[in-house]
Amino acid sequence: MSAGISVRLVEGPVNGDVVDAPRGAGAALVFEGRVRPNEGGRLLEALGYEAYSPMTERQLEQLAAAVLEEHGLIGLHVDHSVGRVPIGAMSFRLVVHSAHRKSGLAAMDAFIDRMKRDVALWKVPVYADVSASHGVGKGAAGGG
Amino acid sequence: MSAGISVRLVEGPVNGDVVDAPRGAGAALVFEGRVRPNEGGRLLEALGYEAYSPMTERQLEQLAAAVLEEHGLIGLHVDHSVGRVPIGAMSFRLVVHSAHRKSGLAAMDAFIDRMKRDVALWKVPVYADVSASHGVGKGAAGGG
Amino acid sequence: MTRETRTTVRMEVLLFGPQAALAKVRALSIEVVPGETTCADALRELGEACEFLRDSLPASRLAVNHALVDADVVLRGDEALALIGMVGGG
Amino acid sequence: MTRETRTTVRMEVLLFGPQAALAKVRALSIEVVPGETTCADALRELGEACEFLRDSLPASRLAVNHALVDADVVLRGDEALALIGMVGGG
Repeated sequence: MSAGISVRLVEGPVNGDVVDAPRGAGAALVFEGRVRPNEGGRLLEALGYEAYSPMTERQLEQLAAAVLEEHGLIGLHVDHSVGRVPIGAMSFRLVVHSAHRKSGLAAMDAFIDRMKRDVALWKVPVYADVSASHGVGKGAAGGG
Repeated sequence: MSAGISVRLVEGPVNGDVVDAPRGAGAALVFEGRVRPNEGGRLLEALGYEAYSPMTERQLEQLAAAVLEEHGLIGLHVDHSVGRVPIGAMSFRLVVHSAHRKSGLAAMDAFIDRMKRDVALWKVPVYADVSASHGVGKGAAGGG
Repeated sequence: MTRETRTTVRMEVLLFGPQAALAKVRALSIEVVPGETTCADALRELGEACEFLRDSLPASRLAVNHALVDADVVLRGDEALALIGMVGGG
Repeated sequence: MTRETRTTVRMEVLLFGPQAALAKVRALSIEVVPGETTCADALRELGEACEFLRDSLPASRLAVNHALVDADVVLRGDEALALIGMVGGG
């Protein structure tokens, strides 16, 4: 799909090609979030991401539709990791297609702010200086 | 080069791989500007870009260094077309690597605003409804 | 003094991310009176069931059947419940 | 009345983009008095050499040896000149 909206939760790091810009999109913006090597001064090994399906996907789709409408975008495409993402790897990618740059940049900022505030996605640090994860039982991250 | 600054003027459409994000860059932002099918209601066939080498490259490098410094970025990479770019093709790509998203988005907006205002780059529409370009002599776009 | 007989059910509330880490469990069980207990009540119950959650509850909401609902929504007793707090994707 | 003899030289000013399109040429020649003519004078000369440029000159600057310089900078007569106006990359 090149126009419109897409939302994908991906097990592990985000990869794969970026959605092509449809004709008429003067501006294509791609944001890639990667796991940084440290958090609060402590060295990280990875981040563990959790989602609550299908609520998380629904929220992302609703947010995508709202931001698309509010900013008059041509397309908005979200990929987000679930599970373990090692440092340096991509955990989140947002692609915004718009006629003009300003609306695309504003939409990108708004989407990410609202995603971080409202959407059922969680991150749990896996520190490099402890052998095991902080652990709350194994498997089943995100209830499906 | 993955960290720091790079500036390239490219004959024709911009293509090729995006510079990889260096370790420590939590946010990688890519802006791609493409030639839109119309301008001021008239159908376009292409845009012709002109530069004035080496002034244009120097200005882009100075602007990149200034924005990198002002926004505390990790990297800033610019590709810009010179010559004919057909509609739908990429004429400009800006890659910003930063520790955090907000500084990356602000830097991207600032760089593009200042580039459009100050840098010796020109665009001349090639309309679809005239057989030849509006023409001011051939070749030598941009004096080198 | 009158004595009422009220049916209560126990409902599971799923926990995620930092709140699951704080509580050290992936779900907590709370007592609910169908047709009476509100989401606000349920959040209070969670705080009683696990003191480590209390600080984060004021900024948390309950998801009922995978949708965020207002605090005054009354539970029927058969819904899927999850605590949505301390979120932070990206 | 005194009569001065002043050396004048003709200098080429490169034009680009929409300004080249307006002027229908890629360069215009102006008369410069070395050590006396300023960039502001040179811009005025360009307006006289080509009326189609006049509207865009107030928002244009002169590049001297590939650098933007202030309007009061005096020309030596051997520099590379270009009119930098109506820019718009991206």
